[in-house]
Amino acid sequence: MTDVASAPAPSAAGGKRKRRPRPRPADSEILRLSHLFDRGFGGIPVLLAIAFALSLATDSFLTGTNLDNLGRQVSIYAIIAVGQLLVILTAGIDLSVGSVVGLAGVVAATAVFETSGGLPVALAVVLALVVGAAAGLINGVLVAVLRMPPFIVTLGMMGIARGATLLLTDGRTVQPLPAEFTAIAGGSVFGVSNLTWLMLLVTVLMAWLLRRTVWGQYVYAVGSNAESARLTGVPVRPVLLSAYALSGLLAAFAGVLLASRLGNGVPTSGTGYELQAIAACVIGGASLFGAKGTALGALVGALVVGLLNNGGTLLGVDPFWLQIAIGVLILIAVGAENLRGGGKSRLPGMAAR
Amino acid sequence: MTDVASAPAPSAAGGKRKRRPRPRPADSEILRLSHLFDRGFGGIPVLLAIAFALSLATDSFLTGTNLDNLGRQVSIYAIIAVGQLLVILTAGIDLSVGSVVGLAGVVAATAVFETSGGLPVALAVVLALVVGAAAGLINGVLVAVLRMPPFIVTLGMMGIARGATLLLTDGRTVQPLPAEFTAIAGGSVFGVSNLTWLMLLVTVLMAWLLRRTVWGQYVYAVGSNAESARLTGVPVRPVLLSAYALSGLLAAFAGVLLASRLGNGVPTSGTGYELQAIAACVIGGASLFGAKGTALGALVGALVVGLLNNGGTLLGVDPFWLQIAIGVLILIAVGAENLRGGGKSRLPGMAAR
Amino acid sequence: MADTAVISLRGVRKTYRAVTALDGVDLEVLPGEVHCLAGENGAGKSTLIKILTGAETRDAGEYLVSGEPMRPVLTPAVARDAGVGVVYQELSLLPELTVSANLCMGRFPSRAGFRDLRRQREMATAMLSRVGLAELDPETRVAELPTATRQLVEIARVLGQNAKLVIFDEPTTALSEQEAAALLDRIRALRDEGVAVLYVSHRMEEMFAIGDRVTVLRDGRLVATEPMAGHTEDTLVQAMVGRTIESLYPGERAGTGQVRLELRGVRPVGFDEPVDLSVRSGEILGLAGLLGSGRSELLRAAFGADPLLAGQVLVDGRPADTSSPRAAARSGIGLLTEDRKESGLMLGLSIEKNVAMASIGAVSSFGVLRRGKVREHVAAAADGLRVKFGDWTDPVSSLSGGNQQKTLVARWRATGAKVLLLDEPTKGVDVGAKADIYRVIAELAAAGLAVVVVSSYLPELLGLCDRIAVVRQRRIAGFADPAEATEEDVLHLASPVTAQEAS
Amino acid sequence: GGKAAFGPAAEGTGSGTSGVAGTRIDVITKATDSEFWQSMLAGSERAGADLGVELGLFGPTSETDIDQQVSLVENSIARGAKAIVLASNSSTALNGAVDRARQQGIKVITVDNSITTASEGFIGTDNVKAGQQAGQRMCELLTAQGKAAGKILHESSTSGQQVLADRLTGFRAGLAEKCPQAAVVQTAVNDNDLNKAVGQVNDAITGIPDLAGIFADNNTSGTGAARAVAERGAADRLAVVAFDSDPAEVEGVRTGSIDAILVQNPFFFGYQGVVEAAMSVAGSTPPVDLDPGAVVIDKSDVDKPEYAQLLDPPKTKG
Ligand SMILES: Nc1ncnc2c1ncn2[C@@H]1O[C@H](COP(=O)(O)OP(=O)(O)OP(=O)(O)O)[C@@H](O)[C@H]1O
Ligand SMILES: Nc1ncnc2c1ncn2[C@@H]1O[C@H](COP(=O)(O)OP(=O)(O)OP(=O)(O)O)[C@@H](O)[C@H]1O
Ligand SMILES: [Mg+2]
Ligand SMILES: [Mg+2]
Repeated sequence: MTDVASAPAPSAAGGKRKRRPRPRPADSEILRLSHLFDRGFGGIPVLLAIAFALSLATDSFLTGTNLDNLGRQVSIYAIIAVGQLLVILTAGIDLSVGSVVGLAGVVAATAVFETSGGLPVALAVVLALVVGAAAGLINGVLVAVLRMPPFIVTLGMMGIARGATLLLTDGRTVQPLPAEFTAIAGGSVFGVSNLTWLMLLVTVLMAWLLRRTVWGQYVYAVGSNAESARLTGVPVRPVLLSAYALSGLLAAFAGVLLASRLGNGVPTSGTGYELQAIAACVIGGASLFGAKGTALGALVGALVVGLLNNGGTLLGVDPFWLQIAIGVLILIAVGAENLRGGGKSRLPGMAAR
Repeated sequence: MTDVASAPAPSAAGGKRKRRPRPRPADSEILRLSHLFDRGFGGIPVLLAIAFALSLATDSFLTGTNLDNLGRQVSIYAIIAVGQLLVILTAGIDLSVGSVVGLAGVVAATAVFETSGGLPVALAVVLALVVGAAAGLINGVLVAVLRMPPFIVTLGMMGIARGATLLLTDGRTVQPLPAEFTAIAGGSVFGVSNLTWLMLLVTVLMAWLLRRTVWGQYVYAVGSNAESARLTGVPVRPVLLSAYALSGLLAAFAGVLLASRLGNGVPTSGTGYELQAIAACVIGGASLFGAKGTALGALVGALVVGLLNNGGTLLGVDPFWLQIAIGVLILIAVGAENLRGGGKSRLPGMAAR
Repeated sequence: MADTAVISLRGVRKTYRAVTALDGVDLEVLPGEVHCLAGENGAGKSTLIKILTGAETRDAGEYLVSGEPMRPVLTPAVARDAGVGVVYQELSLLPELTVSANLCMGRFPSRAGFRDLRRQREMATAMLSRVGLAELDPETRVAELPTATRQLVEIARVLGQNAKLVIFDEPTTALSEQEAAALLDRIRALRDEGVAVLYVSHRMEEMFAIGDRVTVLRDGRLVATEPMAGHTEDTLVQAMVGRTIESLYPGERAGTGQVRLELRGVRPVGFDEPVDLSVRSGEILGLAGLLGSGRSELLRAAFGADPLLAGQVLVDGRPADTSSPRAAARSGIGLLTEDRKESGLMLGLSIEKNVAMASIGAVSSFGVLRRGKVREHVAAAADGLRVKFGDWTDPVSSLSGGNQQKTLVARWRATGAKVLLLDEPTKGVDVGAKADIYRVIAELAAAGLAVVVVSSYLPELLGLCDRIAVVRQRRIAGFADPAEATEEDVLHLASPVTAQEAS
Repeated sequence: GGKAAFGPAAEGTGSGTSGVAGTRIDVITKATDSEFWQSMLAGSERAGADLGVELGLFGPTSETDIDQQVSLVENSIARGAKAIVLASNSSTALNGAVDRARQQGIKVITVDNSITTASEGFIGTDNVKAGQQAGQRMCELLTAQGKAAGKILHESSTSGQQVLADRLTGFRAGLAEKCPQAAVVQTAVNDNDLNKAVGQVNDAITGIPDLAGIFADNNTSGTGAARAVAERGAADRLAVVAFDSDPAEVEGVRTGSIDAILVQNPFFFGYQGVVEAAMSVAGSTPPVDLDPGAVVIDKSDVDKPEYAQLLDPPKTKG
């Protein structure tokens, strides 16, 4: 997040010989244009490039309908990615988010299912969120208190949550769901779908939490060096617990939205979303070694993948080729970012995972 | 690889105050029993515990047929896991192995398909191995030379290889395959199936390479700290290239074996194996932060997961419950290892991923 | 051509983005000389060394080894094979690997790629014995070694390379007087064998003890290369800093007040006897002792970084909560740890955040950072420490070693703690900056804090502290009064050999 | 069609099954996590209860995981099952395992998907034929809308599955019979991810302005199509034909976002499979090949009582 442009030739030792320019007001905390082209917000130029290419290549890309589609499609992934980002910032990984999406979806769906006697929608949603946060919290306890490797902990939870989802539903789809429930995702405000609004809300809120709160600083500190953070008085365990719990909570939120959008509690939904969420974070500039990445980056990463999929269908690309093309384009996107940001010689193998 | 049992509490600064026992002859490089109970060979006690429990709980576990089955079932995963381990040791990750399994399988199958005019089996196998190694090498180049994050590189390759597989076969299964080809996996020597032998061979060979060659030490050095390794003259790039290429090669080998076992070139085969392979490595004591893990550990990890699946069917566990049970047991297995090995207080968040 | 320089640099330049680390530097090191490289923190010494070893690529300039020009893009392996060996400032051992693998890394004894384990062990043992570690099992993993031992292993590695030029970048920061003296002897022996030595240290008397010539850098530019004999401490400091430092150690301070910190029967893990110790408000207590005597363990336990088996820590007479560092920090205790990289800095984060992290609650309300406050708070904490940096938002990893240390001092200064525990606070810090840090410590004490300083550098303890406690084998062996005691007195008390006299 | 074979499986088929009570029979589906396979397992459980046999119900986690299915068969051999009812994920890949089972005297009944090696019997729909029915229905729908030359989207659940390939082959053939000008212009693959399916169909409706029809090749694709068509309000102008009878698809038929579904009878597969397995164990010979066929159901007959059990088969439990 260095602002190369505005810093004068980094000068001599503090006060004495050269006067340093007075510390500027804390503007570095405010998002400035130059930030957008920084690796910290990785992917924005790539995103714009893809969007530009698509609007040239198809008539339908820049239509309201399509942008609305895009928002709906991406929102679920983006919300999960923002939660995943938290865990990644602590140098962890959360493989259970996909299963939590499924679990929360069917919990909410089951709760509102029996239209008569079913739980009120709000209560059902809260129940699903609690379940998701609890799953995340268990991950957190195993990682932070029992010091188990995050990969294994969340892999285990991935199996457990999926199994629980299947047990709960007997492997069947829960439906029909009442209109009040499907309205959550189905509605729109000012012509923009609720899903899109919620995605923006979650991203902005998380960006604010990470940049402007003490907790946010602690998250980065833990990810940078947990031992240093502990010895600096950072409450490492609570921070880890909160990161995993929030990841679970946001996955559950995404699960509820998905169930609402589909009008179904589908027990297999969310399968494979964990990799997509991690990919979104990394495309957006996060490092799997922790302490690097932003909420906006996660959103951008999700949008990049979303755009590629959307563009593929709009252009009618053969699905086999599309799969190859998306792979290649992800490589190009991150590769381009890397070359641009790679002025400072990074080490092979030390490259941010 | 520390020998906790025989090393006294890691003592004083350079042997000044306490006398350390005289340096033992170079036997510490030889596998001793005490090693088996070390975190470095993580999972062996857990493996034995599960096997013991299963042999008590069912009559059929300890039968020749079942052990033969087990060997067949685990071998494919174990071979992939051993390749994956290499990449993990360099602090990388290889998500493309599952797709390479599929690609190599259909390449081999397509090459031998036309029974008349088809390539000789050996040539087809070599061709498949070359394709797999090439995919791995491309990963390696992007990681080592272009310094891109391994997660993204191999995620991209995962899509590309799967797409190529589908294109090659037009999404159809390649079959029937000639008997010479299916004999590779189908045959047996001394009553033990070829697959089991090959799994053992690959593991032993890799264990030996890692322990006894200069290259093996370089792999650990790069994973420990690529920059320090570079400064001491370790050829970091070639090491990374070789690790990724070998991972691709072993995945391709597993793919050939799978195609031979199934008698089909199935374009979707291998889907999801990447996570299983990574899990096997971590259960076997590897750390996703690099430089920690052994080939034997990867084998043991694969066996642990294999045993849980096998045991589940033998006991007739409901598949949904089995999914939950495997998740829980993986957590217990790694948790138990951690508690045992965790005498020295590790940091939360710094726990080996 | 008898006196061909082992290495010579001409007009070398190196910039990191906006920072010019080296600008037109010339350097010649002759065989059989110990050539010192002096300069403030951030002057470019480590950068120069990295260029010599091929770890960094120079932007401009010539580099010759034994008269042979080196390619502009150099790899560490090429430089090493040309005969340049180095002990880096920041430890570069690979923690997961064994000592012997580290010692032989890059040149394993092997036959056709297969390791010759017996020879590897022999080579390692031979190298270790040159630094007095003959007893260390070469198959120990480096991660299990204490810092000082790691430093010695690192030195052993370079000595074992039979290099034509051996470079030491602050090799004694982690060593005690005894080990440091032994190392200097080794260096003299090397010189007598005709090896060229390039020596970097912030300890003046070391440079005067072994240096033949000295090159001074300031802000990346060459000041001069002169015979060591032509310098006094004052002129050398003057050359480095560009100003005179009147007195390294702060003068008299106002007297001490009430007891602020009290360790009552405190027993950290590994201690057989409980420790009792009290420090008054305004007092600076030094903790002297040999490497591994348990000073760091004591501080860590008092800060809640490691568990306490027994006893209590009191701050202002009230029991402090030492269940965790966070709790201890809330009770008014601060600890500057000795290992910056592993347990101090958060390397990827900005300088600003590294300074602010321990006291971030002070610049926030209801958990939300207050706009503008952070920068002010951080600037105030760093005031007078002369931290050399580009921008507050640069990653702390871009700072030179000494400047990293200063940011940590600033971190704890910012907390407003009542008790500060400082473990090797001037590790890798230049003379000028040492004076700055001493002054800040004295100011803090004058403001009523109780300060405990652990240092392996006795002149510093004698110059700075009001009282010195000597730790020997995890016991307080006695106290020394800095006004009267000599270095020999303190060493005597610290050494186990004389233990019987104590009883 | 073989409508005759529908309805509750005739209890009478138990004739050749005397003395099988307590026999161990394993049922292995293609996967466990969908409505379709749950219905099949429910059928098996019913038969198991009716006949008093000891059932083991298994399935891999995903329909693409052929290797895991091979392992399941091997494990069933090891645990001493007397017969296996198998819905194979591949028409050849399980041959080896099935051969080994039969060598050990284990009876194997295949359902849903036939395999190329011998077994005691097969029960299942011919997917090419069913696809053909779907193509014919699509042609009728297009013709009715005056778009006999329309563009069609193929919404597919996974790449590389033989059954799905067969359905598409059949569909193309059926379509070509009377609507030679209509064509499948695009295939989208959703990897059985419903969210992705909805997105893709949405995108296709946007991207192909003159899209006339959608062919969805399984329940995920069908549900996704139904949802997207509803979201876009395109029910009137699009002809949608889908495979399977997920409750969400049935709902789609009721509300008009799907025009017709092709329904098989997995409950019958499961019931009949166990019955035939028990017959084989008891020594009688089950039919070699039983094709109950698939029915096309549209809005007009979705609520007919004779389809009630087909569209809402008994659940596993209760
Ligand atoms: N990788 C880097 N990126 C940016 N700036 C750097 C980097 N490495 C060094 N610098 C800058 O180059 C200058 C010289 O640093 P160097 O490490 O050579 O100093 P030094 O003389 O060794 O100081 P010390 O005595 O504190 O070790 C410093 O201003 C430092 O901040
Ligand atoms: N990581 C470690 N593993 C094993 N033993 C250790 C480790 N770190 C320190 N020790 C041991 O703990 C003891 C006390 O070390 P400590 O660092 O407290 O000593 P010290 O007096 O502060 O010395 P130093 O000046 O080196 O910091 C020593 O015997 C040392 O060998
Ligand atoms: Mg330096
Ligand atoms: Mg210490």
